[in-house]
Amino acid sequence: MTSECTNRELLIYTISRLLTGVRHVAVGMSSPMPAAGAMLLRALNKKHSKEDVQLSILGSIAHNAFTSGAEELFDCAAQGRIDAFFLGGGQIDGKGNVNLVGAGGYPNSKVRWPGSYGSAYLYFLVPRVILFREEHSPRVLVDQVDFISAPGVSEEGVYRRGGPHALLTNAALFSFQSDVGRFRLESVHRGHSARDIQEMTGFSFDNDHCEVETPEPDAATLALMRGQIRTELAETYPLFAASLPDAA
Amino acid sequence: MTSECTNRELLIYTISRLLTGVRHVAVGMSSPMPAAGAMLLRALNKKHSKEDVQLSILGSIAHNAFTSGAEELFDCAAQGRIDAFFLGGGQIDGKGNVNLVGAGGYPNSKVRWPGSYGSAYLYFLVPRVILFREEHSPRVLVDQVDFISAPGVSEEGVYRRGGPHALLTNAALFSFQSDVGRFRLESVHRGHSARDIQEMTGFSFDNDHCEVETPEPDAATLALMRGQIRTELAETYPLFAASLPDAA
Amino acid sequence: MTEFVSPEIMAGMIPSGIKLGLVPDGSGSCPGMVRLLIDQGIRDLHVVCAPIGGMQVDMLIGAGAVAVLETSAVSLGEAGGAPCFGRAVRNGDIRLLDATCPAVFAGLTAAEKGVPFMPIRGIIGSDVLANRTDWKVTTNPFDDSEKIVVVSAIQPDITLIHAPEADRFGNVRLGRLREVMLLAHASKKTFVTVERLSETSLLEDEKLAAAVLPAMYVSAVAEFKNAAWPTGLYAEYEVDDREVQDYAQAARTPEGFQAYMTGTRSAA
Amino acid sequence: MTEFVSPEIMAGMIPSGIKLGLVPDGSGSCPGMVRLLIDQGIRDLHVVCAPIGGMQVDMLIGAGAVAVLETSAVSLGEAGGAPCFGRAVRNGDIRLLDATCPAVFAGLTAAEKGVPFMPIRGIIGSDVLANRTDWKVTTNPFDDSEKIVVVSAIQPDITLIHAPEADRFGNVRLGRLREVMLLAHASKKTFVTVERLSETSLLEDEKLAAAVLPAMYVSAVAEFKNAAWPTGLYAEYEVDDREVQDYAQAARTPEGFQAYMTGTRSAA
Repeated sequence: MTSECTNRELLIYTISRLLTGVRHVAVGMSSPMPAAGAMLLRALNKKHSKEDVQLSILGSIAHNAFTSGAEELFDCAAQGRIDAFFLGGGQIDGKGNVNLVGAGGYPNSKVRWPGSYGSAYLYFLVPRVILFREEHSPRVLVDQVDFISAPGVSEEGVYRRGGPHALLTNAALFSFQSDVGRFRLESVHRGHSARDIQEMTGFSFDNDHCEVETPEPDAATLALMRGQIRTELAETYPLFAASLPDAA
Repeated sequence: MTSECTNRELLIYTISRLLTGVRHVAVGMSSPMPAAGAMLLRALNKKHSKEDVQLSILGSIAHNAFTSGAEELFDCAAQGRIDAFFLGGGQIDGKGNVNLVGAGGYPNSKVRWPGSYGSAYLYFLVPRVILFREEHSPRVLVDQVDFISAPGVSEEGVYRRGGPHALLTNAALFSFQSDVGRFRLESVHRGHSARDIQEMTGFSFDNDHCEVETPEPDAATLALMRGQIRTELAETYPLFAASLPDAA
Repeated sequence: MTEFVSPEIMAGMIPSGIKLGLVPDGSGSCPGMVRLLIDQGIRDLHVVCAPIGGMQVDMLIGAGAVAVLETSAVSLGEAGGAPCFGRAVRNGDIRLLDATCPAVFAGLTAAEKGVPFMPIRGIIGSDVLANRTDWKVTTNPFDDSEKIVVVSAIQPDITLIHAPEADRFGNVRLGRLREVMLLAHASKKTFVTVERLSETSLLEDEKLAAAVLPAMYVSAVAEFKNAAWPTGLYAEYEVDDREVQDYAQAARTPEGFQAYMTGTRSAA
Repeated sequence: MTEFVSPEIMAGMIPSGIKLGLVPDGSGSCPGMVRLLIDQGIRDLHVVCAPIGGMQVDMLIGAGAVAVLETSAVSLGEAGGAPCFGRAVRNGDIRLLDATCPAVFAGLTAAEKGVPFMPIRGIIGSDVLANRTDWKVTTNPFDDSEKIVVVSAIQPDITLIHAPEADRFGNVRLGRLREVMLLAHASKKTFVTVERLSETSLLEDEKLAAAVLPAMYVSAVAEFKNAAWPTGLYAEYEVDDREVQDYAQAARTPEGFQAYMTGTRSAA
């Protein structure tokens, strides 16, 4: 209980902050950190008598209320029933474009990743898309993606009510400014400096001398994470839950 | 068993002939005669080791295999999985147009019928649509319908693989000639003459001196109708089945 | 997130002037609630029949609650034509949006999928199309030689249905009537009356799950036994033919309709 | 109308050169049948992943059976990237039709509804769109100021799935995986392997019916226990993680892939 907040716990806590106000968040099956962040928000809201947070974990039986097939997530997003979603990507560039397809040419990419999944759609329709990629390096955070799975901004005449809200990595938190199509450094995680972040990032961004340290959870929140949230997580992500500090 | 074929039995038998070769026929919930005709074809095919006939009765639980809602009939038709369907109508005109909406002006029709249901769609997509209306009168069989729920023919550039196949009434059987968009008298039921038919019909049609009498079922077929078919019908249409002659 | 309320409170949550989604008699129709709406004087409804209407729609029309009627048909089934509907059409008391069943489903599918329109084959050359300004004929973008109809999305403000069962979490069992699921997906809110409440989650049983409308679509649930009477509820109870015939007879005149509505017990 | 056959006979009914519909690993994937197809030397497939592919698709690619791959992703899940897929992409051995999940569903919905295309929001500005000649940007017919993508219908010749159960009439229980229902509706024919056969009709139980693919879509059924191994079957058995990892390791080279395929037992 007395041990310091770990980097993973900081990320989970930061995700919960980024989700503040959402009613329904969807996460992928292999996304334990976003799920943990959503569970934390749900628990905090309940504690403070704020509104319910619904969490849909795609592919899960227990944490997934969909009954109309895999297309229901996309339909729901289009209906405005999903407030937040997470995207990763092999590359993310300074304009908020994400690449889940490959690097080094297309179609015969030298490095091929799985593919775009639903990104080319959900990025337009889910109001708050949180870009989450733990690795913070010029290899991932590039000036220009090799393939645009989903663009960060759209021109006039394209229906768009969603898009990038923030970019969270192991080292820093950026917000996305959709009016100018650029990231803004909001805070730097303990142990890093703004200068580090500049070096670790392959694109230019605003507020690059930011001196704000990413806020860490208070003791009560940390206790909640190490108790209730860890237990809830274990149902769906047993290995991941076991890797987190516990309350003992 | 020795009594003559009734008019209803003649119609049911004629429907079965019009359905020859179909694999899947759909009928409305309140359409006992078409259902009986389809059941007869199914029984005759089984007797002669010909192909199975699937019958879907809309709204029925037992005789309806759809599991994707009321829209599945229309999807199925579009997929080419339904070979025959029946349409009635308050008015049917000489070009094969049907009117299920009303007579005497629109929208404030003096006489209003329920509405077009799926006719404006199924008429285009089901290969063999059988127009079935027992009343044979100039009131029903008009020169020009007051409202076109579904047109008999379509111009170039409109996707159409279905349409009127035949028109069957209490008194006669017409085929529809889609190339010229006109009906042709094929046969006249026992007790009527071609001259009668001309007088009872509000539109002009080809072969109007037709001397063919509508074929009646042979003794074995009549026995089948009065035994097995009557029993099958009773499950879904008890009152109608009771109104038919039985095998006793 | 689903509220659990009484039928009376639910009726109070359905205001005048909205686009109201309703299903055919016997497929989740709820004349019990419709009578409560009439009692509270609801007006100016745009009723979307998905895809046809029956007795409950005829009652709303008879009560003067309907301004716009979007439907592929209105009928009392075996009991014949819908008398208040026929009268309202003749007198020009309602604005008619005559449709055809699959076009209603296409419009609802567009709303379900969050697209502004859906293409649909057929319909061209009909007077149904000629009278719908919200449908258009366009060209198939993949084949210039084909003309094809597009219908715009249909998104009811509130859909009102009756169902066999809801659980304490707000999940509702619809059975195989997936067109009701479509309507709920397409609607902003769905209000559900049910025969009974289940204490256990309807989503826990994998065999049942595909028949269940998830709580996220369900704004409110009210337990209301027999609320589908006399129109019946699929796989639960049959239509009360005699009662519908009595209605059909009575409603042939405005006075008879009024007498029926005041003189006949509702489901409650 | 549904034929009941052995897995081997079913494999023989699936020829080279067709458009083959497949579902994601664990959602009705059937590596057992895929191995039979590979054994019989199937070639030139246009594989439609609805909407993504896994181990069974990677095996088909590794065996040189795939000419065109239409998918939103291929992955071995927890076991990482799909090695044969990555190699084939690098070497240009397959023609790629990269998609995004809802666009695959939209294309299948178009086929299900018998329309030539479906509109879909999003996608504009992506390189996914830039590389799809069968998708177009059009104007919303109800709002000239909006550009919107239309995708053409996707109609597989044959869809191949594994399911928990079929009855003697050819009805197949899919559970809540309604995307498999969509794929079957969209396909000309659907072939189904099942864990077990039910002697009673799956449509008789009203609670079950919504989870059932009706026989009219099912061309053939083969009883084939454990045919989803090692990829798992939703609500029946879990993925065999160890086996998929072994495959992922082995398939990193063409030789390793060949050794795995000849050396490892299939589900049969």
